[in-house]
Amino acid sequence: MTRLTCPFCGPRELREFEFHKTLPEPGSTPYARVYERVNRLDDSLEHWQHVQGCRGWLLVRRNPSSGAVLETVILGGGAQ
Amino acid sequence: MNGTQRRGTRLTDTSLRFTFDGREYCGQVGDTAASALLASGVRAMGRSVKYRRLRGVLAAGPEEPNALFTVGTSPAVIPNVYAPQLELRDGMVLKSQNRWPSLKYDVASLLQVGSGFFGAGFYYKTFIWPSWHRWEATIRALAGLGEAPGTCELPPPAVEHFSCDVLVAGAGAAGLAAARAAARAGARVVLCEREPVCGGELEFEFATIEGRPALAWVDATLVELASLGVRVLTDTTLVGGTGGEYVAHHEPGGVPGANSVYKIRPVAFVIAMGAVERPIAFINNDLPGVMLLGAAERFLARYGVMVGSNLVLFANHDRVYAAATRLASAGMRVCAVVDIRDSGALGAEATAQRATLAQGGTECLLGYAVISAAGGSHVRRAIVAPLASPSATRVIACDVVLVSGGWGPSAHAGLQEGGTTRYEEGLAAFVAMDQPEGRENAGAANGLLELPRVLIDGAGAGTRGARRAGADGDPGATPIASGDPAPRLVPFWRSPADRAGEKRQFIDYQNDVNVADLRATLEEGFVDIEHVKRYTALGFGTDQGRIGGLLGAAILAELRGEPLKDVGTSRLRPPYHSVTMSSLAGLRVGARLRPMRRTPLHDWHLANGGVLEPMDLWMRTRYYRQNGPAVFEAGIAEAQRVRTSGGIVDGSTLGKIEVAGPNAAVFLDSLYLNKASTIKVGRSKYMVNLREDGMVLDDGIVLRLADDRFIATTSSGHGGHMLSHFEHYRDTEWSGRGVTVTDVTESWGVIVVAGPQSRTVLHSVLGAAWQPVLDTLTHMAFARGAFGGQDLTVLRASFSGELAFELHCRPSITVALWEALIAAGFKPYGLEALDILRVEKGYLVSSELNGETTPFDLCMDGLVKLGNPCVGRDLLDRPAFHESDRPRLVGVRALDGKAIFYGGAQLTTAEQPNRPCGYVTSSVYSPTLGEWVGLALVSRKQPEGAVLDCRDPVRIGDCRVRLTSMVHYDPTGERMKS
Amino acid sequence: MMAVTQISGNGIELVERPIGRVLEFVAFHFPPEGAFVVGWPAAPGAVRHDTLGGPGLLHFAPARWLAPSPCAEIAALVAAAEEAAGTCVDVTGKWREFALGGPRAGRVLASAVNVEAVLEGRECAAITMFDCPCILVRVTDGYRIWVRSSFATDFIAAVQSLRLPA
Amino acid sequence: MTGPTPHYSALALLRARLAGGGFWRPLWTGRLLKQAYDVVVVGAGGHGLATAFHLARDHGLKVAVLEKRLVGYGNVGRNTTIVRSNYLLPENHYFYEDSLRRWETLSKDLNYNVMYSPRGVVDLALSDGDMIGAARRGNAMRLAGIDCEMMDRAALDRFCPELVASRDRRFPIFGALVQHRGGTVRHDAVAWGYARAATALGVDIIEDCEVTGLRTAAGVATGVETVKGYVQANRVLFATAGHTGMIGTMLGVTLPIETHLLQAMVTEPIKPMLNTVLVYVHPGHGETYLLQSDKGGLVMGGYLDGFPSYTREGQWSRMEDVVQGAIAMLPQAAGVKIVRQWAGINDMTMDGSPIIDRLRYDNVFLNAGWCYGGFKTIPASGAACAKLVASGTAPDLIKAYRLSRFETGHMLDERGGGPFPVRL
Repeated sequence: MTRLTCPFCGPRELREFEFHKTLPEPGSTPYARVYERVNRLDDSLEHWQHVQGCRGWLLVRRNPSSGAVLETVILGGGAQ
Repeated sequence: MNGTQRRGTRLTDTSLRFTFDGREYCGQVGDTAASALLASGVRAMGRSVKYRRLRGVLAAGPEEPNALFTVGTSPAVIPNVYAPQLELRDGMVLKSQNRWPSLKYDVASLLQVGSGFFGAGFYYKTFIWPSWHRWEATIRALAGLGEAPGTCELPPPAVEHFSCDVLVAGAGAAGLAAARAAARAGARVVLCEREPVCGGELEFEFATIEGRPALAWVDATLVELASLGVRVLTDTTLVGGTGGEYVAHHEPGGVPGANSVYKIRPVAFVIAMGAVERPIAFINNDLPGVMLLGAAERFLARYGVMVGSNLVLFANHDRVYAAATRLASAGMRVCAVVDIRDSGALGAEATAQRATLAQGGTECLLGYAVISAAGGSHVRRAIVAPLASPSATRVIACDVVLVSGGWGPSAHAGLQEGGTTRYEEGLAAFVAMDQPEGRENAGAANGLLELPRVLIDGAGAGTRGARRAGADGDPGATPIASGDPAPRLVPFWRSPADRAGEKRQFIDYQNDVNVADLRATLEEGFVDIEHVKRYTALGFGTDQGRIGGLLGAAILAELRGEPLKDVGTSRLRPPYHSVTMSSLAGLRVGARLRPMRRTPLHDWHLANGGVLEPMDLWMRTRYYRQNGPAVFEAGIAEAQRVRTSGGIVDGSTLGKIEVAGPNAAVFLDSLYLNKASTIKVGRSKYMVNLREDGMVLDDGIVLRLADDRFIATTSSGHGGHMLSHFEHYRDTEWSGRGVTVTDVTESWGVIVVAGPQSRTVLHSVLGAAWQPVLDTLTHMAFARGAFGGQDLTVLRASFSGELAFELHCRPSITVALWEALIAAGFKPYGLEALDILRVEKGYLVSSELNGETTPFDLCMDGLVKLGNPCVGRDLLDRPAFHESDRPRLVGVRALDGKAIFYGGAQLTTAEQPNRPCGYVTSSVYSPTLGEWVGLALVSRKQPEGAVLDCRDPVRIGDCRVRLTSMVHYDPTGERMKS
Repeated sequence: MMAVTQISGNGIELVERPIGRVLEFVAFHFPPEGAFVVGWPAAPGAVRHDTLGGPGLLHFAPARWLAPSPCAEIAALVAAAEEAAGTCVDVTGKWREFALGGPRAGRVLASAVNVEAVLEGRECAAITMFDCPCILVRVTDGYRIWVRSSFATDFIAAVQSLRLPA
Repeated sequence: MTGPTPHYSALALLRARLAGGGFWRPLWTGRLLKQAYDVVVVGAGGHGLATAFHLARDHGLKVAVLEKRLVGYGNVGRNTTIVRSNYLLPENHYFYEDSLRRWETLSKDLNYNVMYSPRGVVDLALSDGDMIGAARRGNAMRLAGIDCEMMDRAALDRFCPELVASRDRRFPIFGALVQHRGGTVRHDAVAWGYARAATALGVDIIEDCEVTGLRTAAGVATGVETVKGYVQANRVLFATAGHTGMIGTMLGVTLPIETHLLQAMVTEPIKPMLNTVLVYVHPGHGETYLLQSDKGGLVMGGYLDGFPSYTREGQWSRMEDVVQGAIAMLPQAAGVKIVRQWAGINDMTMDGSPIIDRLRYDNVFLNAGWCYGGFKTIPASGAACAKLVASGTAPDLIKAYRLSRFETGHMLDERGGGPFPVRL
């Protein structure tokens, strides 16, 4: 489990971020988008917010079994 | 044993007085509680948890399982302080633990008699009748070690977060070599050491480094480290951490006090925390006077204490002879060295030392074992026998038995974050491996015990750490050294014993786990080490298995007839050493648990009789003392005054989000049930938004400042969630599409002026410029201007049902405006009164918007029908939300117009008295209507006018109520619109 | 409003500085695009200094800049940018400004966060210190800190209650 | 095959003392994996073992419990041992109360002392709104015949003097909802007690036997693939708690479950200091529940770590949050030392209530989604789930815990937090 690198603020302690949810499968029904959760063991796509920093929303790819953070992308501003 | 002319590296000549169990002793500055008591001839220092056996000090570090003291006088005592770590101070008051009435005479120790009765897990098999709870009080009184503190006056710790290139934990030979190499290479190094002094085993080992005695080398190295800017933190233990940030805990003097917590983020981390010596199990190996070999050496070297006069040493490796030589040269008589190995196993150096010892009169027995120790309250005799014929025992008179079964590397830190272990044959122990990037073990922690190899390993780790941090200077030559011989250890875990003897061969001292317990555990099918640990409490003590964990696993392997490497040890969990709770709590203690958010009027409320209460992180005024003896009366008086003439309330905690940009309107449409895009500039609308699952999330007024600019107000309690909710949709679905979201909660103080006289008072306060505006402002419209040179928005909106105006003004003028209104004759009211006014009007707050209600439940069908597609809308058509008994918001009053009922009462029908059909969400005494009125969420099957039982068994009991319309007062709202 | 010294002693100087009008400019796109970028502190954590030499325009969040008491030049820059690339919000009253100086200023902040890591490769950073949302800038004589105004009183109390060993 | 264990009692302890060994028997080990069973239960945690016990005792079925690692090594051995039935919704409080009543007699029913200690559970209220919420829950409980009591500060001072309810705090205590029959149970004893009783009824509990797949034919499950070979079964029950997400993936079903790490920690043992269970949820997004174990250690836990994790290594900062809450309650404990921290892997559903229902196939069942409430519901879950698996229809007590409830809108959301298990 390492730090989470906010693309804007740089590497920060994980306690500064809040997890929102794992992303639903693309194209799923409204029910599935809200209630179902994709539980991949080693490659989880998630939305987080850097609440104690720039308050930016991030797309984070993590390995929930090892705790490693694989990739972070800033969402706002039409970036992706 | 006279303590006067003791010479130890830590000692000074100044003497100290302290008391232990009421008796006065003296020690010297630099002594610990353990060293001073040993020097004063005290042996018994504690009692074990389960059998309460009398115990002496076993080890010389925080892994000490027996000698734990309670420090200080009740009620402000500190329990379970490790005697070998507790630095003595003049006048210190120490008490032994877990004994009544005294350490020497403990009544409950009679339990030992029935020790067979109380084998491992006995309590699972008994105390079933009449019930466990009946026996529990007695058992809990017997259990536990230290005294429960009644008060605690510890200051919060000093906390420091910082980065460095190379963090080295442990300042023994390996750690010093690592720190020096890294620092010389130009890296920024931090070295933390658990003990007050550096050097580790170098303190007593026969060792020369770079041609100098080891301790001289240690001192020289520390001087060099200082010159290279290395930060050396003594009395500082590496206790844990997550994600590459490591936590070191500084507890000076070994007792909680002015502690510090360091949060260190290194590029590279070298674990050089050494190894922990383990005992060999023999009968009565817990008698006071049985001690680990290394402990005796440290007491001698550091504190000048001779732990006994006549010693018997018992080991399975060559280093026992070097130790015997040192102890003898200090004047202690080494009666015998009992070595389980045969002569072929010894190295040259040990053979020579053995010969010298023999000439000095020491019996050097090979192929022998100490079968048992004896002597009543402390060691007086050791019974030895050849391993070949264990019954051919011989007695050797002695007052101390020093035992050493080898060393277990401190693998704790190395096992976190993916670390695993490998079995090291030569050590008969497990070493941590598979370390994450930038972390490695060095020296004894890496399974190396010979000084030359320890120094090479340390220097190598330090250099690799420096390189990883980009420091490419010359780390200098690895120090040439010579030290105690290679152990040439032959694994040996316990001396021969019959079944009765096995009951007194102790493995985990603190919880009295003996060999017989392991045998019984196997009998009951608890085979895996994790099961054995949980069943017998092996490794549950404050030492967390440092003393008995490996020993227990090895003996379990022997009983299972399997190799130790297949049995393994139980999983080591953080913290790596016990940590004082006040240090863990850091700065968030007392009033600092969380910051207190203050409105611009906070100080005025405090100065003018305001009684403030927490709401989220804010503090809000509940009522003003001058309006009544308590909240109930004051609330009624303040509410009545608003209805009759008027009053002002601080609404600054209202959440305010400014949404701007060309797509601001359609963005808000996508989040709210009703449309923001239809609001005309200069007007506002009551808006409701949904959570993703269709439940109502929040409601509030949205003002349109311009075509492309709105202010959305949110309820105070939901502040954080609403802002994140807006920001989430703005950053995902609306990313880059001309919408911006800005929190402006603190940019505007809010003063609500409510009551029939509110317009008149505002006239007098706001002055002529505002005259025409105030007279023409229609309901839900607002005007923007200034007051005292700062922006002021006046919004005509009412939460009390009276004519009311919300003044949104900059914080710098909020107090001035408020005081002007006070001067103009309006008095303040608080939340209690606000609640009365809004319940009378049937307006909603978080008790109704509680995350469980759909818009239909809250009678907002009209808003849903408008068909505005928004977040949460498409899950509203789920069948449950349209069932006949789905709740609906209604008004509620006492049937007789007099009865009292509160929010939280349940509503039942006569037919189903035990299955509520609804509950009262809010209830107030209405001074205007002269009775209690409330709001309730009740099944749709119950129409308006229905009479129900209002059940409140946990408070004031039951009464009968009838359902009414939600609006109890001025249903047409003409007072508000006048 | 003039500067108020909140704390002065044992190596710490905490002075609350007067703060007037405060703007937050939010661009529609991140990373910021368009002509307005010229003269703007476009990089994350970049700061443009105002005519008095102090931090005038702080890029403290994605496509979000703080302009505390903007000088005429910066006010003009912001107004120009608002035409094309984003919106400007007058947040006056939202932030209170502090100057933290003295030899132990760094140690004060280290009680809350790893200052070096937070400011690495940046001139300003949005960071929560002592549980108070802040914007932190390193300046020649210490640090300039903007604290959300409802938290400011407790921010001062938190610094006051620190026990910093010698 | 070793014989059944002798009846446990003080007398048995004396007879064992005289026999000097060889008197006791393995509780569950030593069973051989057969080819086929009526029911295969996957997961030897609390719910798997209790269901197997009831399937054998109440329905006479031939049952195997297949465990990836060790009996009781998962959440049943990793929680903070609290039992209570102080729930708001009828669908929950009747079920949790059924469980609490079973706790009261379980030691006798299993002939294994699980150390049920009704020392009370105190939900502290830190605002007027909390008091109203507590009353709403308390009144609903009393109407359902479940004991509880509202206490103001004076009553709290009498019931729990060590709390000093009127002490000045950042978030002052207004009062509390107290369930006197709530309390603690020794968690390991529950797993071992059920394992022993089930084995005595002929259930085969097989450890180190990971289930790697489900074999199906004609739309019906026929058995499970394991590391020890294929086992044929008429019905299969998955009771794997934190690993339920993987079971969903194995069966091609995306479940409304997020797997989260929940920490707990214990101090060194001290003499009795706290005689009840305290729960302190404060508006600064902090929660701590605190009790003292019979061995003398202060046991405490709080919120989830807050993001999906199977590492069982908690965030240091969350341990700090929990300890901060504990000191807010008992400042006198600030000088006591934490010696150990551990974590369970909790399967959190989207409304905080469990799922006991069929899973994709008519003869495949799921007992999971236990969120924070897994330990306290083991006895009731075992009995009710056994009825469902044996008869095919869910007893009334657990009808509401169907998987389809989210799609139909019949969520059981005690907190009103919606489909966000981590939102504080």
